[in-house]
Amino acid sequence: MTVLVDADTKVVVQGITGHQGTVHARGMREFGTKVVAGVTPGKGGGNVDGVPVFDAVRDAVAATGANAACLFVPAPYAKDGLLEAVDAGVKLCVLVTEHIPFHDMLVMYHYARSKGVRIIGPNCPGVASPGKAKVGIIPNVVFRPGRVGVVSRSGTLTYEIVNGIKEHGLGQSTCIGLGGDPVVGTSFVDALPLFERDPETDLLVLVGEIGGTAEEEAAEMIRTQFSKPVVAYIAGRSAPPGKRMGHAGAIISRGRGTAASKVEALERAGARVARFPYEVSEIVAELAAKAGRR
Amino acid sequence: MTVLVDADTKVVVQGITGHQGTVHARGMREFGTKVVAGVTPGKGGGNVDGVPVFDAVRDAVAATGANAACLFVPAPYAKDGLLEAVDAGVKLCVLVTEHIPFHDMLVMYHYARSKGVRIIGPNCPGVASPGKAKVGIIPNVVFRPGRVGVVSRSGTLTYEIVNGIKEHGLGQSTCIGLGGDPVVGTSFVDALPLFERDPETDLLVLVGEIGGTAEEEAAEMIRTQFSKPVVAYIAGRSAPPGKRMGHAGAIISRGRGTAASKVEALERAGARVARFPYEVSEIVAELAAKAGRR
Amino acid sequence: MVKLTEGRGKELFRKYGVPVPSGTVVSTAPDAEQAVRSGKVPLPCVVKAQVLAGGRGKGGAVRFATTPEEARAAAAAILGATFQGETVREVLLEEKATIVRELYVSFALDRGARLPVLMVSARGGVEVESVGDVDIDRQPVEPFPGLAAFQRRRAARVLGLSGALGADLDRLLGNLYRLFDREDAELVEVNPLAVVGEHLLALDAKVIIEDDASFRHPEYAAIHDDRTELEEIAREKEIAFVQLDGNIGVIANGAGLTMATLDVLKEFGGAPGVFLDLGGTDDPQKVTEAFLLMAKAKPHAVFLNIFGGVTRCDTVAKGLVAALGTVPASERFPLVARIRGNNEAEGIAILRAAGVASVPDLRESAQLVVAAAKGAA
Amino acid sequence: MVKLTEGRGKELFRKYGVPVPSGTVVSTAPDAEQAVRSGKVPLPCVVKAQVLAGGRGKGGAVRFATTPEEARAAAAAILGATFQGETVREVLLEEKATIVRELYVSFALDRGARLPVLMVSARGGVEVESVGDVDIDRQPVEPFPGLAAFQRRRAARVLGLSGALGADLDRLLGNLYRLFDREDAELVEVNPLAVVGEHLLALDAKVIIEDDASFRHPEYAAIHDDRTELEEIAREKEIAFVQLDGNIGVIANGAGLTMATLDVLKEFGGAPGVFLDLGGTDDPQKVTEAFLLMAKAKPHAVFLNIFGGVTRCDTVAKGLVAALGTVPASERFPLVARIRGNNEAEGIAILRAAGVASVPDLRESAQLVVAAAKGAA
Repeated sequence: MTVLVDADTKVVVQGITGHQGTVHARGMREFGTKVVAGVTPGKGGGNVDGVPVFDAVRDAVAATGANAACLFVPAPYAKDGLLEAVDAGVKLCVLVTEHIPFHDMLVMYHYARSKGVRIIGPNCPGVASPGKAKVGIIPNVVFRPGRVGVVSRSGTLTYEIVNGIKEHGLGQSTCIGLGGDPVVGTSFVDALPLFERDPETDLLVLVGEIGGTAEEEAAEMIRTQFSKPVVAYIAGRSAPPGKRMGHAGAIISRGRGTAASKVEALERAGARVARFPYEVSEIVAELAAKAGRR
Repeated sequence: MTVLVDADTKVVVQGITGHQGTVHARGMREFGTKVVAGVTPGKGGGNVDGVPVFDAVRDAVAATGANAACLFVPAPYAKDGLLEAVDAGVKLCVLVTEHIPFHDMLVMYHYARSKGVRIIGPNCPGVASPGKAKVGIIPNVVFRPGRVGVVSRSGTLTYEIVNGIKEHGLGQSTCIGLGGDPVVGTSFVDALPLFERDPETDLLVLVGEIGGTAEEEAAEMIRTQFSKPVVAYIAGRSAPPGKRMGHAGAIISRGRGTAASKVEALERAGARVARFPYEVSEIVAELAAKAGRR
Repeated sequence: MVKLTEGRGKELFRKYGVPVPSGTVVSTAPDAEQAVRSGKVPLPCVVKAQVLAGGRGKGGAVRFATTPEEARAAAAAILGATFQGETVREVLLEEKATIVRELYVSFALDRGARLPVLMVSARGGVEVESVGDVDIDRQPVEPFPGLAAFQRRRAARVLGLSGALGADLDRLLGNLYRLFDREDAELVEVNPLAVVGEHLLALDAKVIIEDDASFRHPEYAAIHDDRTELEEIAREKEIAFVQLDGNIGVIANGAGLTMATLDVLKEFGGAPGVFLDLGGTDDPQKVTEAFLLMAKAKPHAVFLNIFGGVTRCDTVAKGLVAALGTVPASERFPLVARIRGNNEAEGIAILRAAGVASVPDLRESAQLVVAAAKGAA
Repeated sequence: MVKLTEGRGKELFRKYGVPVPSGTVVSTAPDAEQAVRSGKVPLPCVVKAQVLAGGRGKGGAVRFATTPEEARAAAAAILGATFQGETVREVLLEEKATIVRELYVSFALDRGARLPVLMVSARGGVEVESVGDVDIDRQPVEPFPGLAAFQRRRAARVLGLSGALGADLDRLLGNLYRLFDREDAELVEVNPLAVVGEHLLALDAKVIIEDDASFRHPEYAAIHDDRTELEEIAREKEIAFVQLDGNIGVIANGAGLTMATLDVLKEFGGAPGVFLDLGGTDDPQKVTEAFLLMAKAKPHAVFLNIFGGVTRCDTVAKGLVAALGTVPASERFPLVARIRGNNEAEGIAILRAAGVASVPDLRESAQLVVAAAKGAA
């Protein structure tokens, strides 16, 4: 395993018979991922594009050895779906579902943690390692195997930046889209050690947003415990205070969590901070070229 | 540390200002234990026999570095007392209190476990390593430093048997009284690995009771993962089925958990099973003599 | 533990939203007839003895009625009768259900896992002990986050319930678990859980409440149908007390030591009668009360076997000496004492001053008391 | 998020057993007088504008009355007035309390710890932002096992409450946490929590409910006092929509990309007006609706910046082309499109057929739209 997924990752897709589940199960398979099972209560016994569908995650795991779950379960049922995946013994849960109440996430997070299960998300694009596996919904077209790690709180902005890396002739080791909800299963400080340990990652791109203090905490960890070069970008520098830009992660409150405080913390930690998304891949290319010359 | 306690064990006594708390805090100190603090909400600032009393366990830990708690908190408040000790960062909780509802114990056990805290009890005499420390209420007079480990579900029967070992001129490494309630923080199978690893224990005495299947599970572990000689005794061989002998651990139900099934499992696992309490120390002495001759 | 009768269990079921047949509990035959006439209990109906023993059906403790008069006659036949030692004081009358299928559902404690366990079986209506393990589905329930929806779905699949019946089961299991949790139950069992038409009905109710939670549930304090009178007195005085068939009274402290003493007495041919566990008291008054309680049970001989820990030997000795002074000569019995442990020397001295010898060896003291009981018999 | 007015917050407080002064909410001056005359609101009383803005005291939005006539006059002065852009439609009348001490208590989410946090301070009655960290005690609350008694005891010690007031606080915190948990609140704040005589009273109530939990709380769906009309329409169509002061409309997908687009437009001197986040739709109909909604906001130019993931480029292109056909010529505006990602080629082809060019470079496309907006102004 490099970061979170590898060629042994076997995915069960919860909610596979829904539109999103079907589409993204296909996308994961096209990426080369072993999608071994789907689950939709009441639809066990059927199949979606040849992937067998089960009534329960436990049955799916017993029959296929699935070790990762990708959840497209509607928000009101997402908590139950996650608990079921944890109970069934899956070790990685990518929670694509958006609009999950954070009170539900508190229960899900602490329960999963007590069982040693990692959650990515909710409201997230998931994780992908080109050439190995993808659990989630990041579009396949933006990837190309390489040595740049990407960790991000955003969705489409991540695709934009990952795509930029590809267009500069470079590739990615692993890309994790953490999701920007108030309570996430994996935050920057949880993800950084994975990239630090990963022999396939030379450089890390960190994409943050205004709101919360996850980027400030990440900066502290980069300063003290992260040895690889970091290129960062913080979206929302010009967002007006107090206005919601689409999800709860993007609220500016009490002067903490501003773009300025995040940029300053990251720069102090030695990260190169891009001012615009297109600058990220430019800086990455510059650093890669320098490293290549050495 | 040998098993659970050692010379670095610093005890906070919760409920120290009650009669039991005061008496047993004194007993622990006479044993040589570092009793560094007491806690009774509303009585902070005072002292009991010179031991400072605090309002909260967190305050006691901050001021004294206590790392073990001994709880004499009445049953209705025991759950809160235990949660408080866990929250305060104590790593070992000996729960002397009896009559704690098992529904409370379920919460206490799973919470403590998620925080890496070990509970001994409830309704138990606690743990003692002669010459090192005692957390609990086992009478000091029965001990003498030595190399016999004792683990038991009983209270006074344990004292009787530990005393018998002393009267045969031998001594104990560590004695743990687990308590016989339906839900215990530490069971035989949790305790056995501690004695297996303990370089100061040569031989283990296991004292069980009818009811439950803890002894059968212990037998399985002894058979496969325990290398030291075991001398066992099961109380209640002649107890009538279905009658309560004093606490909930001692109910015979559905033919499981009978003395016969426990004795058979232990003998199959290679343990020497005494028929009466006084036979335990006789067998221990015999084995010790044999080992001495070798 | 507090075992509830079926009628009381079904009251709890109603309170928590677990469906039960229309019915009521009565304690006289005329009330039974009246309950049917008033329409409170639809016909045909079942009349069941409210006793805790199992196997009521075979023992004639369950009868059927199709008219008010038959209900009265059935109640009259059952009330006052004795089943496995229990006298029937109440009968439950309830509408007779037309059963499509009989299922089994329960919540109990799995001690090893330290978790409640949900057990379901499609083979309900028979003693669950007779159902093979392969036919019982077990799911542990974590107190956090509690019984999950996916677990209820699995139970429905195992029981072959879908559609409206599946939804019924989902609600029923949620409510039954709430009952188990909030009422501090040791066991909540529905056998049979019946499919009746398009719905589920709990046709029996077995609920056992934990004693230790009585501080939260004072309402159960009065219910202890299976205690003898002396056991009830002992309970009020907070002394663990068990009555068996033999003639030797035993006063010990701690469940383990009490049972070990029983084992030793039997070994030497003794027949233990009353067992009295002092627990961890160090109040001489309580020792005195325990001894007087023992006297009421009229043992042929008494064995006092104490290992002092929380209970100090001198405390026990003082209490015992105080009690000896108040027992009339006619009620005296041979006494063998063995006191060891904390303050042993002081305790022995106190006993000696009152003319009682302490025999330190367990083998020897047990043999003495067995001989004394035989001499007294 | 759904911010509740003080009056609605206090209704919830009452429901959960958090003590509040006697009072009522009215929307006319005569009703205010009547509420006092009827005895519903004891005198002297406070009359408070029910707006969400802070600093009501300084803004004249809180007044006092000692007679029914004064209550009427106070209500008349406040109703219809505007505070920080909000028009007052309701006032809360309640008994004026004689305050002994003012405290602060709240439950909020600590994102980093992923735990609710109980915050208390003995320095209540002022903006909590102005209270130093050293004067605020924070205790994280684990969802399992929930707010513990020892935590409530600590809060009482920090606040200097003991005896009856300590017991009051213990109950109040338990009830407030239940409210926070069961109502899916983001924030529950009591400032000041006042000591009044021998009891505690919540003199203000700030409650924010989480939007995402609306499937559990349909009762809050109607409450969104701080949305503009277009924002409300967008909400109904499930399109994230934010109105700012500029003149460039932006249609993008995803919060991060939307904010990044804003950053880039500002860099090139643009003034973004309406922001519209399509999220992860792949329904052309929704794209069409979004575009028509944008037209209603009358932007000087529109920038469509889409990176196709869940949203496919061809879907967006189809929706856009459909919308272009229905916008009247008088309402047309310059449009710059940039669509990348999934099905990019198909999307670009569809747009080209409708006469719209896609500019792949973000820098270049942003500069084009800024220039277009300036040209149209």
